[in-house]
This record gives sequence, C-alpha cells and structure tokens, in this order.
Amino acid sequence: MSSEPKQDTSASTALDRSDVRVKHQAGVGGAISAFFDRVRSGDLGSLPVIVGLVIIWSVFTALNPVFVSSSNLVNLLFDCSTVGVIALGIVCVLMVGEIDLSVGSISGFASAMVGTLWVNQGWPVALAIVAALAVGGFIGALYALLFNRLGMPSFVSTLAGLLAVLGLQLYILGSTGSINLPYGSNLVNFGQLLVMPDWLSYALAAVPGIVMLITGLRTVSRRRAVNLSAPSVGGLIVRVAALTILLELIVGYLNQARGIPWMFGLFVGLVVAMNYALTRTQWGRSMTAVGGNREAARRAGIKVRSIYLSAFVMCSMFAALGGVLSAARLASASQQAGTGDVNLNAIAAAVIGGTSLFGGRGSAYSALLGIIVIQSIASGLTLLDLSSSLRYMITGAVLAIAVIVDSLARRSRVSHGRA
Amino acid sequence: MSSEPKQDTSASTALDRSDVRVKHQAGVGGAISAFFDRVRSGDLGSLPVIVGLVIIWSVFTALNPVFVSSSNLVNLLFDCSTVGVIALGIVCVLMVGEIDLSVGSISGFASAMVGTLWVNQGWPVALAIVAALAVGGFIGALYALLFNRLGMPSFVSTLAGLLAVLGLQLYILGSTGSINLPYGSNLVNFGQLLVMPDWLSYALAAVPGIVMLITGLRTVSRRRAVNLSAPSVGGLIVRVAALTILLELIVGYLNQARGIPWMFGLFVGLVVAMNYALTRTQWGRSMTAVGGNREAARRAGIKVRSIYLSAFVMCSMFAALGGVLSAARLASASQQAGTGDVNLNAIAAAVIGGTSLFGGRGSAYSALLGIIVIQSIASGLTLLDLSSSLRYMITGAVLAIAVIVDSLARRSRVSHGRA
Amino acid sequence: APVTDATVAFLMPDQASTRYEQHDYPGFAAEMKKLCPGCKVIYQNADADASRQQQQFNSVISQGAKAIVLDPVDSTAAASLVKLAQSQGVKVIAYDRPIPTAPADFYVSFNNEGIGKAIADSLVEHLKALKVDPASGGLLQINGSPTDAAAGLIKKGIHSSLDNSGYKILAEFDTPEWAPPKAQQWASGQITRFSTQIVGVVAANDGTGGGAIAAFKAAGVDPVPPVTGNDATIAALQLIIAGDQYNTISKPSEIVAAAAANVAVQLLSGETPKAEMTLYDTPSQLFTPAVVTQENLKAEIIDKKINTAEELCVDRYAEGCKKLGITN
Amino acid sequence: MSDISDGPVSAGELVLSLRGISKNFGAVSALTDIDLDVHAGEVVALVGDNGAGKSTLVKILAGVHQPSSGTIDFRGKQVTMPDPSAALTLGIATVFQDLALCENLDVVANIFLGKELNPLRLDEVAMEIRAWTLLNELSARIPSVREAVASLSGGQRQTVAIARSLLLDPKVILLDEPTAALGVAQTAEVLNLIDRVRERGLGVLMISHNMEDVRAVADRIVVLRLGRNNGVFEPDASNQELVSAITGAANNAVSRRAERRKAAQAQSQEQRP
Amino acid sequence: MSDISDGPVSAGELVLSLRGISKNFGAVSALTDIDLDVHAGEVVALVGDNGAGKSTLVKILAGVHQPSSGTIDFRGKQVTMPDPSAALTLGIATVFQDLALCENLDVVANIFLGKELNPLRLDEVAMEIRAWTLLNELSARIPSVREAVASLSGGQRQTVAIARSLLLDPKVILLDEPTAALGVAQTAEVLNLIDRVRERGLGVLMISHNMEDVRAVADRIVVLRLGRNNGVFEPDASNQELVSAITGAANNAVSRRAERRKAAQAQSQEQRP
Ligand SMILES: Nc1ncnc2c1ncn2[C@@H]1O[C@H](COP(=O)(O)OP(=O)(O)OP(=O)(O)O)[C@@H](O)[C@H]1O
Ligand SMILES: Nc1ncnc2c1ncn2[C@@H]1O[C@H](COP(=O)(O)OP(=O)(O)OP(=O)(O)O)[C@@H](O)[C@H]1O
Ligand SMILES: [Mg+2]
Ligand SMILES: [Mg+2]
Repeated sequence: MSSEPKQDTSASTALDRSDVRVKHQAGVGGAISAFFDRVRSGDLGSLPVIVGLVIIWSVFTALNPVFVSSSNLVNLLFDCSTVGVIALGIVCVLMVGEIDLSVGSISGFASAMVGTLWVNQGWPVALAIVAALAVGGFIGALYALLFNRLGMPSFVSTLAGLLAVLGLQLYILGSTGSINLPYGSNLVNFGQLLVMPDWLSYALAAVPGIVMLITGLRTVSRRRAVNLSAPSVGGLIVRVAALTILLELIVGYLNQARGIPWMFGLFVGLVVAMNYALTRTQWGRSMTAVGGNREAARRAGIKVRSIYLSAFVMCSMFAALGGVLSAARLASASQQAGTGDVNLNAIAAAVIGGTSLFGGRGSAYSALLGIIVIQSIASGLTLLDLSSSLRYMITGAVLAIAVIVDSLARRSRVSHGRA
Repeated sequence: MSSEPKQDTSASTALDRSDVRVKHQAGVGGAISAFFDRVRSGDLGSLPVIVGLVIIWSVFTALNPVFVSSSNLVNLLFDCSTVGVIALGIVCVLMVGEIDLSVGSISGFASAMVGTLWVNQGWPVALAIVAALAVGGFIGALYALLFNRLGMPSFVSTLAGLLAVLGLQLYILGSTGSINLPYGSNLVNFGQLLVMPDWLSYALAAVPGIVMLITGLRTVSRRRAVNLSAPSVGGLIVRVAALTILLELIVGYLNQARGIPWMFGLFVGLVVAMNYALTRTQWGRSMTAVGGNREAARRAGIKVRSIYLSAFVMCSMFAALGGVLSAARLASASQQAGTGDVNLNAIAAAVIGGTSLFGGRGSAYSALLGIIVIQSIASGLTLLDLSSSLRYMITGAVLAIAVIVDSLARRSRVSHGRA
Repeated sequence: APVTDATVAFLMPDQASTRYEQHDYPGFAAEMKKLCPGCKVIYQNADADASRQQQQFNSVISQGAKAIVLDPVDSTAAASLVKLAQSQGVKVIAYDRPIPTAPADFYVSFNNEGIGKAIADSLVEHLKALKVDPASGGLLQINGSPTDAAAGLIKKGIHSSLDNSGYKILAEFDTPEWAPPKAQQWASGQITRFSTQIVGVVAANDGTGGGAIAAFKAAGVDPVPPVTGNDATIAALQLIIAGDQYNTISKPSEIVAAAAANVAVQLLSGETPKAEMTLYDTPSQLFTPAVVTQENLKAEIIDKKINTAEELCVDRYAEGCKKLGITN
Repeated sequence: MSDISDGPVSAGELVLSLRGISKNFGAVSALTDIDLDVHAGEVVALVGDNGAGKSTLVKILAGVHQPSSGTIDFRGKQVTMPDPSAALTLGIATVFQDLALCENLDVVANIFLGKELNPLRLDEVAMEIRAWTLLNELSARIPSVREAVASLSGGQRQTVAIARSLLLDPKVILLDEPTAALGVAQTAEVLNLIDRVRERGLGVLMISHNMEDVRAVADRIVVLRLGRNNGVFEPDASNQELVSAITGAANNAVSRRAERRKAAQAQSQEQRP
Repeated sequence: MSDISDGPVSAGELVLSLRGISKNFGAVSALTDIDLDVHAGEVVALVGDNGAGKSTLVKILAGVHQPSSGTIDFRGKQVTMPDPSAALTLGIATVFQDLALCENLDVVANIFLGKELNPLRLDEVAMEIRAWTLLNELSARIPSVREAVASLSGGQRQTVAIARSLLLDPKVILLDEPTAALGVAQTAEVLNLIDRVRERGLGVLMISHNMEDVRAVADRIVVLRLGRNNGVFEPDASNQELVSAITGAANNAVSRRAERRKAAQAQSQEQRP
C-alpha cells in the first residue's frame, strides 16, 4: 500500500517532530524541564501515590520511629507479598473491566488444599501447590465460561463463587478446622524467614537500571536510524543513575536487618513479568483494548472471549498462589484464611495504585504500590496503642489521604485536557 | 423554529407509525403477540428475574413445604425490608456509575446513633431517627465533595468511609457494646410486629391497578388527540386485571398469617416513590443521563455535580434508614450491626435485580426483586438442615441459577441487536 | 408426659471455631436421639450475623420448633428473640452465652468470662513459676473480634486476671474477624517494638494464638514466649505438643450439649430441670472448662477421648508425643 | 448576566466576539491567538484542515473547555463560561462534532435532556409530539423515537443532535460539521434551516469540510490553519483560493488530484475514438 | 477457508456476492432481500438515505452482525462470518462509520491492534515508523502518534481508522463514509488511495453521501432505500436521477432547495440593477 509514500518532512526534522504546534525539548536540560512540564500538567504516572506514601511514612515515623526501622520494613515486605500477589490478579480482571469478588475465598481454598494434600495426605509440597493453582485456574475458567457463554455479569458470578468456594474451603478442612504447616519446612521458611543473600540483592537492585540503559540505548539508536525523534541519552543516563542509586540505598538499608525476603522477590518478579506482559506483548495490548472498548477490539479481530478467559484464569491462579503464600506466612491453613477483608484489600490495592475499575487503564505496578500503601497503614497502626474504634477511624482517614494526592494530580490532568 | 412544519404523514397513519420497516400490532391480540415477540427477542425487563425466583421458590417448596407457608413468607417480608431499603440507596449510586461500599457501616452507625440518642440520652425517638438520617446524609455529602472537588474514585472514598464509620459506630457504642431498644415501643413494634389491617392491604393492592388504568387511559386519549399511536385499551385492561388479581391473591394468602408488615409497606412505598422519581422526573432523567454519558449530560447543561451529590446523599440516607429499621427489627443496636455481608447483599440485590454496575441502567424495582431473591435463598436454606460448608456452596449455586435466566434473556437481546 | 415427636432447634452463632459443628451439634443430636428418638433436630449456624440468627429463629418457629437452644450472636439482641418465642409458648434455652436482659427458660454454658480468666491465670502462674520478673517486660493481649460479643466477654475475663497479676500489658489488640493473619501482623509489629520485653502472649483463641506464634517464629525468636489459646483445636494441641504454644482450653462441648438436650426434653415434657444456680434470673447450669497444657494434655484430651493419639501424633509431633507420654 | 441574554437581538449586532483566544493541551498548542466575530443574522463558516482547531474553538465557545488565554465578548459584555450550562443560559446552542448524546436514553429523552417539560411530572406525550415535529422538519427517517439512541444510524443520531439545539430559543447556534453524516435530503433541509435561522436574526457559526455547502449558506468564511487565523473570505471566493488557504499551499493534494484526473480523462478520450 | 483467501485475485473476478440478505432488529427490518456484487478491481458505491441500512449491510459483511437470512459468497464459495476475525481472515478489511477505535490506546496501538508486529516482544519502533508512513500517505496532521486516540480531532481519528484498514493485505475493502470527517486535502488523498487500490485489483465497497465523490471514484452505484435495493446506476447518472432514487421522489428537499435558491438569485438579480 506504500506505492507512493510522500514524506513532507525534510530529513533534518524527525518524522514525528514535524508538527509545529508541539513543544519539544532536547538534552538533559530538556528532559528535566519536560519533567516539570509534566508535573505541572499532572501527567505523573505513579508519582502522586508515591508522594502520598511518603507522607504516610513520615507521619508514622514521627509517631513511632520504630516504623522505619529496617526490621519493621522487612516485616512489611513479607506482609505485602501475600495480598500483593492477589492484587496482581485483580489488576488482570480490572484491566478488562470485570471484577472478581471471590479472590479471598479462592486464596483460602488454595491454602486449605495445600494443607490437606501436603500435610494430611502426604503429597509432595510442589504437587500440592500445583494442584491448588490448577483448581484456582479451573474456577477462573468457570467464571469466564459463565461470562462468555451466558453473559452473566462477573460481579454476580464471582459473588456466587465467593460463597461456593468458601463452602468448599470449610468442607475440605472438615473436622480439623485448621491445619498446621510444619515449621522448618521449605514452604514455611520461604514464607517466614528466607531472605536473599546480600550480594544477590545488591546485584538484583542494579538489574532494572542496566536493562533500562540497554533497551534505552538500543531504542535511541534504532529511532535515530529511521529518522524518528529519540529521547536524549543524557536524560536516560540521569534517570538510570537515579533509579539505581535509590534501589541500592533501599536494599542497603533493608540489609541492615534481615534483608530482602525471597517471597517479596517472588512478588516483585511477578509484578515485573506481568508488567512486561501487559505492556510489551500482543496479549497485553489486547487486554487493554478489550477493557477500553470491547466492541472495537472485537472488530479488530481480537478473540475477545479468550482474552476474558485468560484474565479470569490468571486472576484466580494469582489468588490461589496468594493463598499458598499466606498459608506459608502463617504456617497454617485455617477456616479464616481468605475471609474478612482480603477481597477488599486486594481490590483496593489495585485501585489505589491507579488501576481503573472501569477497565482499560492500569498497570501491574499498581498492585505493588497499592499494597504497600495498605500494609504501611496497617503496620503503622500496629505500632500505636489505639482502641479498635480509633484504629478504624484512622485507617479510613489515612487511606483517604494517601489517595487524595493522586486524585488531585489526576484532576489537574483533566483540566489540562488529558483525561 | 417551527415556521415550516412538514408532516409527510397523512392524518390516517399516526405520526409515529409512518415508518414502513416497523411491525406494529393493535388490539388485545396485538398486545399479546407483541408480548411474545418481546419474549422471543429477549426484551423482558424484570420477567427473567421473576422466572428465576419462581424456580427457586418451587425447589425450596418441594424440599420443605413450610417455605411457602404464609407465616414464613411474612417473616421473609420483614427481613427483606431492612437490607432492601439499603439496596434502594445503592441503586441511586449505581445509576450514576458510582458505588458506595460503606452502606453497611452507615447503617450500623445509624442504628448505634438511634440507640444512644434515644435510649441512653433520652431524646424523642423521632428526633433520634432524624439525627441519624441527617448524619447519614452528611457522610454522603462528604463522599460527593471528595468526588466532585478532588475527583477521588468513590470506590476508594467509600472504602475509607467503611472503616472510619465503623470506627465511629464502635466509638459511640463505647464500652456497653450493644443497647436494647425497649420492647413495646412504637419503633420496635414497627420492626417486629405491626401489620396492616386486612382491609387496608386489600385496598392498597388495588391501587397500582387503578393508577395504571387511569394514567393509561389518559395517555391513550392524549396520544390519540395529537395523532400519535396509542396502546390498545383492551390490552391495558387485560394487564390491569391480571396485575390486580395477582396482587389481591398474594395479599389474601399473606393475610392468612399475620398479614403485610407495615415495614414492608414502607419499603414498597419507598420503591414506588423512587421509581417515580427515577422515571418520571427531570432529576431521574438527569441521573440516567449522567450514568450513561457524563460528558454528554454536562454538555446538555445538567449540573452534574449536584446530581452526584444527590445520588451519594440519598444512598447514605437510605443506608441510615435501613440501619434504623434493622435496629427496630432486632430491637437492639449493637457493634456488629451492619458488619458482615450487609454491604455485599445490598449491592448484590441491586445488581441481581438488573441495575448495571457501570451506570445508566437500572430501576428502583431491582432493589425489591433482588432482595427478595437473596432473602428467599437465605430463608429457604434455613429450612434445610445443612452444614455450613454445604450451605455456602448451595447459596452460591442458587444465586448463580437465579441470575442465569436473566443473563440468558439479556444475551438473546444482544444477539437481536438491542444491547 | 414424655415427648415423642417434638421439633427442637439448635441455633449456633458463628464459624470462628469449628467446635459448633464438630462437637456441640453432634453431642446434642446424639443425646436427643437417645432421649427422644422421634424428635426432629434442626441445626442452624448464623455466621456471626445477628439478623441472620433472627431469620433462622423465626424460621424454626415456622417449622414448628417447640424448644430452641440458642447460642446468641448478640446477647442483647437475643432478648427480643426470647420474648417472641415465649409469647408463642416456645421454650428457649440459652446456650454458651447468657441473655442478660430477658430471662430464658434455662441457661447451660461454659462461662466465656471464666475462660478468659482461666487462660490468663494459667499463663501468669506459669510465668511466676519460671520466676519471670514482672519488671523485665510485659504481656501482649490479643482479643477477638471487636464486633463479637463473646470476644468482649473473654476480653473482660483476661483483664480481670491480668490487671492485678503484677505483669503489665504492653499492648492490646482487637483482632478484626478473629483473623489469624491480622493477629500475626500485629504481633510482628509488637516484636519489632518491644523485642525481648515480651514475656508472654494472652490470645483469645487458638487461631489468633497461632498467628502470634507464627510472628515469633518469623522474627526468629527462639524460644517462643508462652502463648495462650482457647478451643483446643487439633492444630493448637499439636503446637502444645511441639512446645510452641503454652495452653488452650478444652471445652467438653459434647457434654454441655448433651446437658442442653436433657434440659430441652425435660422442658418439653413439662418437667422443671434441676438448676445449680440462678444467673440473670435464669435457672442455670455451668460447666467448668479445663485449661490444657503439656502437663495435662494426655489426661484432658486423650484419656477423655476428645481426640485420639493417632489424630494428634502425626509425623512431626510423634516425638513430642513420646516425651509427653501420649504414645510410647 | 440576565440583562445580556434577555433582550431581543437587533439586526447586525455583534453577538459574539473573540480576541486572542489560545488553548494548550499539555505540550500541544491547539489554538493560538484566534480572533473571530459573529453578528446577528449572519452565518459564519469556519473551515480548516483536520486538526486545525475548529472543534476546540467551538468547545471553548460552548463552555466545554476553558481558554488558556484570551477574552470572549457576548453581546458587548465580556463573559466567562465555566461550564456548558453557562453557555446555554447565555443563549449559545451547540451541535458537537461527536454529537454528545446519551446512548442509553431514547430519542425523545435526548432531545429534551436538561430542558424537560414539566420537571416534576414529565410530560412525555407533549415531548414526543414536539420531537416528531422537529425530526420531520429535518426529514429524519427514524423508525421509533422510543428506541435508545444506541440503535440509531450515524445520520439519524446527527439529526437528533441538531433537533436538540433547536429546542431552546438561542441567540447563537454553533454547528460543528452538522451535515457530515447526513444524506442528501437531510443535508438540504439543514441548509434550509440555517437560512431560516439567519432570517430570524440569529448568529450562526458553522464548521464544514464541504466547500459547496459552505459557499451556499455562509456570509463570511473564516479559515483556521494549525491553530491560527489564516484569512477571511467572501462566499464567492474560488475553490482554489479557499483550498490553498486551508492547506497552506497552492500545490496541494486537491489540485494535484484534479490535474491528474483531467490528464486521465484526456488520455482516455484520446484512446477511445 | 485458507484456500479461498490465499490465491491471488484475478482481474474482474466476482469476489463478493450477496443474495437475499435480510436483517431484523426486533420489530425493525433494517434490510430486506438485498442483492449485491463486488468484483475485483471494481469500486462499488453504496448510497442511500439516512437509516437506509448501508452500515448494517457493511457490518454484516464485516462479521459484526449475522444476517437474519440470505447467503454471502466470497470468491465463489459460500461463507459464514460468525465474528469479525473471520471476515479479517478471509481478507475483508473494513472502515466502520463509528470508527471502532480504542480511545485508551495511542495511535500506533490502534493502527496495529490485533496485528502487532512481533507478538511476544512488540516492536514499537517498527510499528511507529510504519504508522507515520501510512499517516503521511493520507496527509494526516497528527501532532503525536503516542497520544491516546481520545485526544484526536474527528478527522484525525477517521484517518487513523483508514490507516488501520490498509495494514493487512485485504482482498476487499469496505469503507463506510470514509471521508465524512476529513478535510479537503485528506479527502482527495483518500480518493487517490481508492483509485490506487482499485488498480491493484482489490474490490472496494464505498458508502458516501457525497454524490460528487461517489461519481468521481465509483464504477457502479448501488442505491438502497428503506432497507431494499432501489436500483443500480452508472457513475455518469445525473444527480437528479440519483437523488430521486435515494429519496424515493422526484420532488424532494434537494430539488426544492435548488429551485428556491434559483428563484432567490433571480429575484436578487432583478432587484439589484
Ligand atoms: N483533549 C485534548 N487533549 C489533547 N489534544 C487535543 C485535545 N483535543 C484536541 N486536541 C488536539 O488539538 C488539535 C485540534 O483539534 P480539533 O478537534 O479542534 O480539530 P478540528 O479542527 O476540529 O479537526 P477536524 O476537522 O478533524 O474535526 C488536534 O491536533 C488535537 O490532537
Ligand atoms: N443495533 C440496532 N438495533 C436496532 N435497530 C438498529 C440497530 N442498528 C441499526 N438499526 C436500525 O436499522 C436502520 C438502518 O441503520 P444503518 O445504520 O444501517 O443506516 P445507514 O444506512 O448506515 O444510515 P446513515 O447514512 O445514517 O449512516 C436504522 O433505522 C436503525 O435505526
Ligand atoms: Mg472537529
Ligand atoms: Mg451508516
């Protein structure tokens, strides 16, 4: 179709810089001033949530300095990982504009399955985990079936699932009620004790910067080669340096106490993998498209049903994995596992991190950020002696404050015409 | 602008019947065949949910005939009223595409307020109720403020509210934990005992038919007068007769036991009023428009912010009223009022009844229908001797079945091109 | 006149522990079968929801129940249920938790406040026996759900014991929904906060106790300070065998449930059941629960046939069982 | 504000006057320093390339966007329009390019949205008859006004949006590509309508890409290019002139295509005989 | 299915043939008994009043709707298209009237949606350069291809939708009012494009309300009226003829307007001298 390509841009201006109406900046200075432009226009990604987080942390630290002690932070990382993995699944379903209310029940059921199969039936632990994940995936497939074939709203089907799966959990725990997972077993150690060796954590903290640098440089050279504008190499290096220094400092601080939990490493690994899948693969593009405009995606030839299927299945499997991790963390599989506010916390984490409930907008990092906000509040409050009533009130207030910064930023984005 | 009106329809065909592509039916036979056409094309309103309900009822009756005993049904009506009123509020926020997760907490808080103000502080009961409703409305106004001014997603603000208001509830109940409302007081009698006199319930059951007949006849004559097609009078009379006979039969059956509770009467009255407000007033039209396309509504000159304000305030006030009613029903205001699954049940009732989570589609009747479905399941299962695990599983399954009929009907509607 | 075909309802409050379905109801049903083979027993559990309990209560009356054994979700709210039942000639037996404001026909129970006091007392004695200096630290107190009336009673009992024990309470927490992960998270926070000052933990049930133990384990604290529990779940008994948990409460629920069945049958046949005392204007019969520690585990659990050695002494616990003389 | 919008408009009065209007969306300057006047009884056509900023200007006048700088005078008084309802109160009715209809409402509800008859007891019969009248005036072919707008065809929707704007008694009508999706008959009716509206002394600002339509109804043609004013033309300006003002070059796609077609026809005529 | 769509198209081959297609939406019969043929290397224009059923027909051919009755033959074999991806696999590319873009995705992502380069590691650079090439070919003025489509103007969006359809190598292109929102230059480019596409031997079905554009590119003009076939015309048919086939009457709004204008001009000329 390119029989007559007419590039009315001269070779000197890049192909994508031909429009006179757009301001562009170049070089390191340009990158910095572009950043401030973005701050002013409110286009900030997750920065506002991070600012909210910093506020919360400062306040809690002022109230009780133990809060930022490295050992408390390590605890925080352990606690984040379990519900965080569930929130990651929630991001998947929210991306396509659906919801799963049953992640709590599924996580509880998965922990019960691991408990019974491994401890009571004597299966190898890996097999028990695989079985739990498979059953989780099956439940998700069931929701997808109800949604795709019968058009049942996911709110209703997963509400039914919430009850039915809770029933299953109670059923398989049966007479025992709760099952101890053996202390000293690998799974429980993974959930409670295992941390990365210092050298590894330092090395891993350098990886994001290195990857960013390499891909960044390659993109720059490829874009230059085809006459597209390219970000300044200076700006790239500044950003890489800032990121790497920040990460290494954090790791260094945490290594003063026990260090980075492997479980948190797993969680972050999953977040990074999901982020890659959502932003850099055809599947992720299709997820975003389906969430944004289902009919347009269908007309573009996307197999919309398989996308929903994958979203529901991934969500349930992440929920099951989260259940296994929390069983490991607690060293027990009990009837209470997954009940209470697990559902709400997982959904709230995704939403607080910036994933939209209405589909088509979100990122894997929102699960990470959101769960850190939620667990920071919980952890900060455990360090203060408060009555239950005050504790609830303050949790509510702090949650609102954490999100206000983000809301304000988004509002300014809207008023600048980029909603 | 009507300087040159060109009606190219002759006087013999009605103004709205000029299009040759549309099939029209007339007379009683026409009304019936139009009904079957609608059944085939899936455009059925709440009929599918009613079919689902009938299925549930038949099964429960087969399992335990006590289910349809009039005394059990009267209990069912009492139980429906409390959460039903809350669900009515949920319909309001869902209509504009938002959500309120804190209705449970607000209802609990309202019952705690009535308890402390009335019983402990000696306020007149009416004043205590008004105070509770006012505080409920204030909380809703706060959400609206956060939403309108800061753009905070209602999921997050009401989640924060859920926690903060629960804290308030625990706080004002303080050490006592729970407060008995005096037996024999009007409020408690209203919630537990008072039923309508037989004659009144028969009379009220005739009202819908009469209203339908009068407005129907007036519409027909007005439409005829201005050369618009009008529904057949015969069809109208058939429908009125069917409705009236059905309602009178139900009332007669319930009057065999204690009769229709006043509390249920209040609930139905509110549903009818809300239905009128949503379908027959400018406010209701604006609510639907804002939920369907916020920007279009804004451009049409609708004060979008006031609409959101009214939705949130009404939701919280209905939640507070629901809380007062459940306190009356239980004759106590306790710490656990409004916790548990009140939130989920209220939202689920609205959704099951056919109100969309995404805004712009729903009706006040969905609260009524949905809560009857939910409470029927609960009531039916109390008549069977089941372990908790089985009860959960069956609740989930029955819930799914109740909605499948509706989902199937909606699917056929989509495939007929009227989604 | 002896009853032959009455309907009796057994209404339990929640799922927070398995005892209702694993012990109370089977015990009640078995005794009913013995006393009145023709009687029908309806079991319901309200999942900690007072409205649902009210619904269940109404429903069993619709089904013709003539006597209702009620373990109220909310003791205050249950008063209206009692009044309603009695106005229709239905007998109500308060079970487990009392109904203070409206006298039921009978009250059969353990005493939740007593349970709280017992576990705390046992822990304090243990600490005193170990000669732990009250000045060297204090205790953590983990209560049940802030919205659960029974948790309030246990909390009251624990306070009545600890407040004049000499040991101070470092921090106290109401665990939402009795959720063990919440207890664990809170305990983790306190461990970073007080580190070695924590000499013991009074937890209101086995789940929250288990959460506290997991927190200590996760923090690498060894040995774990003594932690209490309540309910004698298998998991908790195993932890006691392994030495991770200090005590729990064994409630011979079957026996109490059987007593309730006895009372119900007597009330139905018009007799007046024998009462040991009167509590809240209600003729009452109270059972004392037993605190279980390593010392008396065999006597209280195995010998009383509450659990078998096979159930408890699976692989990792076999060694501990041997040490305690449960197996040989 | 009421004193501005209430009095009757005198013929030829300057109803709308923009000075130095700019609008930035982040790094994009959609409009720079725009001046524009609309008089009563005048049809001003606004033309320009895709993305020239025409719709942005209309949205500013309709109160949808706020300008980054510049002033708007309405009937001699400087006004600000913080939201669309302010513009509607002033008497500015708008047909948006994206129509801005509520898909979940039916045709009647959309036409009367925000100005329902009898707010506390909607008069559906009166609204329906008025809707039919308006739609027939526009030669619309709509099967039923009680269907949701979602089921209408593109042209039917556009007719509904135009009908909306006629309902109130505006002083100025802004039409953003009102005939883009309309059939030939409906387009003719809309052009008739514009003529009638002008005769009644209203100011009309019309955007269109169809030069023929523009020349048929406009009294003045204002050209925007890349967000800036690029000349004002009389309706008898040649196509050539207009197109080069719009595209910014005399040698543009339109002229090239015209030449090529001429050449091709010449060639085929050569070959044929 | 692969054997149908894979072979090269021979010139003049009947690629698409519809017989007796009907489509009901509830009580509305949008299409009744439609017959239509499209040959390779032929541009068929589909014209008709608003609501005549043109878009419905296109949607049926694109697999969006299923016909209530009738058969579709593609390259001699009867086919059913249960969903749009089936039509795409056959080689039918479509530009829909409502564009069907994902507003939350940027321009590049929209153009490549469903056919991304390098599915497991998206090649953003290659996609961006290809997108710029396509857009420049269409004379599009888009500030940045990395902005979400939500921020584009109406015409810019339409260009994006057209660019989409050119990406694959289709056998048939369906264009539903492709130039409705386009500026004069862009319209000329699209008409050029249609000429080029025809020369490459593709079948083109184009819907438009602009009779001039239709006559400029079409080889055959098919008229729909109220959901039924209403005649086939040659491109040299007179405007009058076409318009009366479309509106169903010789005395229609268009002719009336033309007469009135002539009368008005005559009158003003009388008055002037
Ligand atoms: N909300 C927005 N955010 C960012 N950019 C925008 C926004 N709205 C418009 N623009 C940009 O402003 C420019 C002008 O857009 P506008 O819609 O006014 O064009 P137009 O003249 O109406 O074009 P068309 O003829 O295609 O309708 C475009 O380049 C567009 O990308
Ligand atoms: N999903 C649907 N549900 C109900 N009716 C529909 C639906 N889609 C189209 N129609 C009806 O079918 C008829 C034909 O619509 P269609 O969109 O095909 O018209 P069109 O010829 O494309 O008109 P236009 O020129 O305005 O785009 C219209 O009367 C419309 O109301
Ligand atoms: Mg525009
Ligand atoms: Mg169309």
